[in-house]
Amino acid sequence: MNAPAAALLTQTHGLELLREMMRIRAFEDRCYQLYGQMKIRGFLHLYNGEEAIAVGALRALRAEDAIVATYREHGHALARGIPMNRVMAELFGKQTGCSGGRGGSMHLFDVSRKFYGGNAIVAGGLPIAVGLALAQKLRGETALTACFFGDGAVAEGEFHESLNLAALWKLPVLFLCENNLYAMGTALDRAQAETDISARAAAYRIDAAAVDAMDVLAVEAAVARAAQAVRGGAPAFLEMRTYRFRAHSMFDPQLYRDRAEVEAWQKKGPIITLTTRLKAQGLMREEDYQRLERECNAEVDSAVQFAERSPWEPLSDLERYVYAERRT
Amino acid sequence: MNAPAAALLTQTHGLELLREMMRIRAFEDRCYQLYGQMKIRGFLHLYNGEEAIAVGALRALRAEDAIVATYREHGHALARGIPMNRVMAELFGKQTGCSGGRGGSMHLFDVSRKFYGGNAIVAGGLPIAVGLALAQKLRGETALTACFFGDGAVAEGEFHESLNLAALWKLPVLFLCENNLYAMGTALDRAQAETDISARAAAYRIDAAAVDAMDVLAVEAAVARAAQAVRGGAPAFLEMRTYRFRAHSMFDPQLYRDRAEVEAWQKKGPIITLTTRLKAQGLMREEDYQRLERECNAEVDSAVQFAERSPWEPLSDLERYVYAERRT
Amino acid sequence: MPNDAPEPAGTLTYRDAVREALSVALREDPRVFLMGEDVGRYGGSYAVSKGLLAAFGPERIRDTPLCESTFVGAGIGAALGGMRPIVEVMTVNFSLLALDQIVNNAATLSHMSGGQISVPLVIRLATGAGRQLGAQHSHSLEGWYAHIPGLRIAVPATLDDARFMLAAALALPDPVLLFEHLYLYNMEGTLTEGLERVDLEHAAVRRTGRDVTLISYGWGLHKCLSAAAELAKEGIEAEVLDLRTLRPLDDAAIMASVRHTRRALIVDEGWRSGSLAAEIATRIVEQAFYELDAPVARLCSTEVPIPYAKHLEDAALPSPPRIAAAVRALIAPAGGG
Amino acid sequence: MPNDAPEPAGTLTYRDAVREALSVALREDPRVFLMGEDVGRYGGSYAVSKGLLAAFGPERIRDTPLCESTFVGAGIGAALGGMRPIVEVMTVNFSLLALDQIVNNAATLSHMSGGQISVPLVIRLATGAGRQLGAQHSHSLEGWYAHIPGLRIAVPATLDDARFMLAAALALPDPVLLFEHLYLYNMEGTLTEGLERVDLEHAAVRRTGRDVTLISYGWGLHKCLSAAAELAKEGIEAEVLDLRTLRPLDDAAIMASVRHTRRALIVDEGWRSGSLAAEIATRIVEQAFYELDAPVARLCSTEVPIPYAKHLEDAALPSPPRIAAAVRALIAPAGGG
Ligand SMILES: Cc1ncc(C[n+]2csc(CCOP(=O)(O)OP(=O)(O)O)c2C)c(N)n1
Ligand SMILES: Cc1ncc(C[n+]2csc(CCOP(=O)(O)OP(=O)(O)O)c2C)c(N)n1
Ligand SMILES: [Mg+2]
Ligand SMILES: [Mg+2]
Repeated sequence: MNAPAAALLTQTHGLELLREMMRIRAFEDRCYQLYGQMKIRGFLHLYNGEEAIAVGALRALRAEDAIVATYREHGHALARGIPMNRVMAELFGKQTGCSGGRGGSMHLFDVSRKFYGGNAIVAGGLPIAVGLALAQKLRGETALTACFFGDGAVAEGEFHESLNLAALWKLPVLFLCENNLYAMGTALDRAQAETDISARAAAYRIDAAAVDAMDVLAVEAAVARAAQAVRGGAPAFLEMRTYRFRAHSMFDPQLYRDRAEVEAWQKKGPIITLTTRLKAQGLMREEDYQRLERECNAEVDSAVQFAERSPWEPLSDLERYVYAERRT
Repeated sequence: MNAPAAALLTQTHGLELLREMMRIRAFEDRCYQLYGQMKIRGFLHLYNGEEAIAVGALRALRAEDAIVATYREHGHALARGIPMNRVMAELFGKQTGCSGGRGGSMHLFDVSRKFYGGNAIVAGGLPIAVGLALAQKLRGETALTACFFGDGAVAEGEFHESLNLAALWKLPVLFLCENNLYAMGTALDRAQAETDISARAAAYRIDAAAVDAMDVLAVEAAVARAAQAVRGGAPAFLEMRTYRFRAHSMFDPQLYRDRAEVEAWQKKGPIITLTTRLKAQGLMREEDYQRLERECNAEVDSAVQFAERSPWEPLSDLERYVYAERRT
Repeated sequence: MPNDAPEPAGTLTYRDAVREALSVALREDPRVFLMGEDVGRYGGSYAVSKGLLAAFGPERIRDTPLCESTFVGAGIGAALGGMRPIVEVMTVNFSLLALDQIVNNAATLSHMSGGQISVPLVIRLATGAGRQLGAQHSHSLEGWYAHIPGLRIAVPATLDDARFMLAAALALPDPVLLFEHLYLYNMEGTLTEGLERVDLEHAAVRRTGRDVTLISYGWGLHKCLSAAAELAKEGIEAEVLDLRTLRPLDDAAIMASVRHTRRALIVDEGWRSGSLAAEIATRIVEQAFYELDAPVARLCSTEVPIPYAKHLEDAALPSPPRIAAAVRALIAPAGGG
Repeated sequence: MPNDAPEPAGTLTYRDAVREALSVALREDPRVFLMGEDVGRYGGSYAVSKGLLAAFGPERIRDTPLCESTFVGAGIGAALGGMRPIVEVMTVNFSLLALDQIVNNAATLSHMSGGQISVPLVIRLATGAGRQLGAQHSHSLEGWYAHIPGLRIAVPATLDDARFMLAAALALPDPVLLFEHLYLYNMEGTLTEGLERVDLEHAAVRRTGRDVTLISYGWGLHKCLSAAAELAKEGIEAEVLDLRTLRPLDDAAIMASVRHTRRALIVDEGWRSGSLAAEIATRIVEQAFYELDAPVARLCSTEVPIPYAKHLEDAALPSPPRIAAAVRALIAPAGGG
C-alpha cells in the first residue's frame, strides 16, 4: 500500500476531491431512485463506495489520456468531465445523452473527451485499451490509455492476453483494477487461485502495486506515479482495493455477503474518510460539507430536469450510425 | 532442471525408451516422405527432436490417465499405444484409421486408450483437459489428465483460464508445455513478456518445474514425480525444454531461424543423447542400435502397407457421426 | 428479477419450471451437475438456480470464475469423462467468448473422431432483447447458432417445454443448446396435467387456423399468438407453429401447415439478413413452392445493434401489431398474387 | 505454399496481388500497419506477407503472440486511436476466438455511441475448405459473419479484387472483413489494364447468359464458371454473378440478373442450413417471386464438420459437376414448372 500523500493536502485540493466524490455519490443515489421510478431502465450498476478511484485517477491523468471503462462507469464519465446533464440524459435514453440514448448506463461515450466507453462485456475493454495505447505509441503521442476493470475480469483470458501484449510491446497502458472483492456474487477467493491481484501482474513483468482505494489521496498519488512510469515507456498496473456499497445491479438480493461486512466497509468509505481528515486538519467545517451536498444535489436536480425535458431520438433515425456516416 | 535419473537406468528400461523414441522418429521421417508422395495431405506437423517428451511422459503415466494433445501428436498417439497401423491409416485418410479417416494428422483419437485428440486450435485442448479432470475428480477416480501443448499456447487466454480453474478447483491435471522455443516462426521472446514459462505457472499457485526434455530419463522422472503430486489432489505444471528439428509444417521455409541453431540442437537430440549414454554405460552396442532401427523401419513399412491396402470410408457414410449414433 | 410473491395453486413461472427441471435432473442422475457464473451463491443472474446450492451443494452447483471459453470447454471435457454437465452461460452475448469451444470442439468431436466420441453436454443460455440492455446484452443468436452441424438447438417457449426440454436434452448424446428468452422468465401459467416428457424433434401447432401460418419460437411465439388473437377479430384465422427446435428443423410440420394455409409468415427476433427466417423461407420454397398462394414473408429484427432507448428498441423488434400488419399484407397484397 | 518460380511478364498470383495491395497501402498511408500471427518473420502462413517485414520494418509488420481476441481488439482500439490497422487472423477458424471483439465491439461501437465513433478496421482472414485440413481448419463462415449489422463483408474472388479491394476497405470508416479463400492464393492471371480501384458495393456479372443465373463468390465463383463452360456445350447459357460483398448484398444486381434469366441457383460453400444462400433465395422470393419460372435453388456444403479424407471432403463441397447437375434439374424439372 502506498503512504497517503497527506503532507501535500491543501484546502482547495481537498475540497475539490471531496466535491467530485460527492457529486458522483449524489448522482448514483438519484439514479437508484430514478430506477424505482422507471425513468432509468436496463442494467444499472452503481459506483457507491468506489468513488475515490475514478476521482483520484482522473485527477492524476491528463485530458489527452484515453479512458476505457466498464459498465460501472458513471463515476469515471463524470470525473472525466462529461457534463452531468448529458450523462443523466443518456440514462433516460434521450437524444441529448452522451451516446444519443442508444447506449444507456453501460455505454457512456464522449470521444471529444477521449472517453471510449462503457463496455458491458467483462474484460472486453482491455484489448481496446491496448490498441489505443498502440496507436498512441505509433503516433508518437505523450498520452497514455487508462483502462478500468473489475476483479472479475482478472479470470478472463483477455486479461492475460492484454497484459502480456502491453508488456511485450511496452505500450503506454495503465491498468487499473477495481478490486471490490466480488464479481456479482462471486467472492475473489472463489474466482482466483491467487487472490493477490497485483502480484499477478508481475507475472507479465509489469510493475504493479496495491492501493488503499478508500483513500482518494493515495489513489491520486499512486496514479500520478504510475502514469509517469507509463509515459516513460512501459505499462503499469494498480490494484485498487475498494468495496461496492450497493448491490451489483438492481436485481441483486445480495445473498452472498453479510450486512455486517457491508457496514464495516461503509464506515471507512472514501467520502467519510476524506471528510474526517479535512475536518481534523481544520480545512473544512460541517457547514462546508452541507453546502457541498446541497450544491451536488442541485446539480443532479438540474440534470434530471434536463433529461426529462430532452427530446427522444426520432424513430426515423433508428438505422443511423450502424455504419459510420461519412463526413466527406 | 531435474537431475537425470541415471542411477536407475537398467538395460531393459533404457532400450525400451530408446526403441519407443526411434519408432516415432522412423514414423515421422516416413511421413515426411509420404507427404512428398502425396499419400498424406493437409497439415502435417512432425515431432522430430521432441520424442523424449511423449515417450518419457507416457511411460510415467498410467493407462487409466486421460491424454489431450495438439496437432503435433503422432508421437503421443504412438507412445500411448495406438497401433502404428491405425495411426498411419488415419494419415492416409482410410477407414481403418484411428479416427476413421475423418480426422487426419491433427485429429488422432482413440477413446479406448483414453486418447482424446489431437486438437488443431492452439490452446483449445486445455479447457477440455480441465473438464476431463473435473470428471475424474467428481467420479472419485484415481486417474489424472495429462495435457500437452506448445509454448505458443501460453499466450492464449485459455491457458490462463485453464490454469486458474485447475488450481482453484484442485483438479488432477498435469500440464505439459512443450517449449520448443518457437510458435511457427515466432520465437518465445517475441511472444512472451516473461519467457520463463514454468515461472508463469507459479502465478496460479501451481507447482511447476522446467525439465531438460532432451533427456528422456529426466522427463520420465519429472512426470512420475509430478503425477504423484497431481494424484494427491492438485494440478502440476512441467515446462519441457525441447526443440523442433524440422519445419513447423510442410509449408515452412524457416526464414526465422538459422541452420546453425538447428544443427546445434540436433547434436543434443534425445535419441543421440540416450544412445550415447547407453553405449557409454555398456548397455548397448552399435549393432543393437542398428537392429532397433531395422525393426522400427519394418514396423513403419508394414504400417504403410496396411494403410495402402485399407479401404476408404464409403461415400454414403459421409453424414454419419455428425450426431452420435445411439447405441440403445 | 426473483419473484417471491405467493401464487395460486398449480401456477408457476417459466423460471420455476426451469428450476424444477434442474432439480429433477440433479436428483435423478448423479452424473448431472450445473456449472456457470453465479449459479450458486448469487442464485443465478435471473434467479433460475436460486435454492439449488442449498439443496445440492457446491460440487454440483458450481460457481465458476469469469472464463466462458474454459468453463464451456470444461463442460465438453467433463462430458467426455462420463458426466452429464449442464453449463449455464449467463447470456448468449457472453457465449461469443466460448464460440471456439462450441463450434470447433463440441460440434466436431463426434464426427472428427469417426464416431468414437459423443459430447453429451447441455448448454443453457438466456437470450433476447426487449429489456433495454443495450447492444452488447441484447443479441438473439439462437438462429445463428443453428447454422452449425453437430449442435442441436432448442428453444423452450412454453412452461411445459421449460419444464421438460432439459431432460430431453440430457437424454441425447449430442451437445444441445437451450435458449431461454429472458422475457419469458416471469411468464406465469400451469403445466399440462399428466405430461411427463417432451421430445426435441417436433414443432408444435399452438393455435390452428386456415388462412396463414405464423412460424416462430421463443418470445416470438407469444407475439404471434397475440397477433393471431387480434387477427381473429377481423376474421383472419392464423395457424401458429412453435418450432421448438431450430436445429434440426421439423420440415414436415412446417410444410404440413403451409400446405394447409398456403401462406406463411416467419417471425424471428434475429436480424433479418441471414436469419433463421431466411432458412425456413427457403425450405418452404424448395419443398412447397407450387402450393403457395403468396411469397413467403418474414418479419425479423431491424438490422441494428439493439439500442437502449425503449422507443428505439421497440421499433427494432417484431411486435404483435407489426405481425398483424404483415399478415394483412400477405393476405391482400397490393398487387400480384 | 510460397511460389518462387519465375512467371511470364504481367502474370501474377492472387497471393502476389494481395501482397501488392498491402505494399501499396503501407506505402501510401503512414497510419496503415499490418498485425497478426506470423505476418513478419515467418512471411505469413500462406506467404502473403513475405518480404513486407524487410520493406516496412517490425513496427508496421507486427508479429503478434497467439491471442486472437486481444490482437483483434487491439486493432479496434488502434482504429479508434487514429490508425488504419489491417489485422490478419490467420484463418477464419481462429477468428472464433475473437468473435466477442468483432461482434460486441467492432460491430456495435458506432451505433452504440450515437455515431461518435467509427472503427476503420480491416480484418483479413483466409477461409474455406478443400485442402484436407480437417474440421477445425476448414470452415467457410463468411456468410455466417454477414448476419452481423455493423460489419462489412467482402470476398475478393478475382485478381483485380485481390489487388484493389483492400484499398476500398481501408477507405471506408467501418470494420471490413476480407475473406481470402485459401484455394485461390495460387491462382494465376493478369490484372485488368488501367484498373485503379474497385468498389465494395456492387456485384459483378462475370459471364453473361440467358437461361439461369449462378450466384456465388470466392472459390465458388470459379466452380460456377467451370460449370457454366460445361453447360454451354449443352446449349445452356448460364449467367454468373460474383457477389463480391456479402454484407451489404447488392440486391439490385441479383434481381436484375434473375429477372433476365428467370431462374437462379446459388452456390455457397457454407453449410446449407442458415446459409447465405438461404438469405439470397429469400430475397429473390421477396422481390421477384412472380418473375421466377422455377423455385430458386441452392447448392451448399453438406452439413458435416468437413472431413479430412479427400473423397469425403470433395463429396461435402459444391463442385462443377454438381453445379451443372443442379442447373439441369432447374431447367428441366422432373415435375411441375
Ligand atoms: C464476459 C461476461 N461474462 C459475464 C458477464 C455478466 N456480468 C456482468 S458484471 C459481472 C461481474 C463482474 O465483476 P467485476 O469484474 O469484479 O466488476 P464489478 O461489477 O465488481 O465492478 C458479470 C459476471 C458479462 N457482462 N460479461
Ligand atoms: C488459435 C489458433 N491460432 C493460430 C493457429 C495456427 N497455428 C498452428 S500451430 C501454431 C504455432 C503453435 O506453436 P506452439 O504452441 O509453440 O506449438 P508447436 O507448433 O511449436 O509445437 C499456430 C500459430 C492455430 N492452429 N490456432
Ligand atoms: Mg468486482
Ligand atoms: Mg512451439
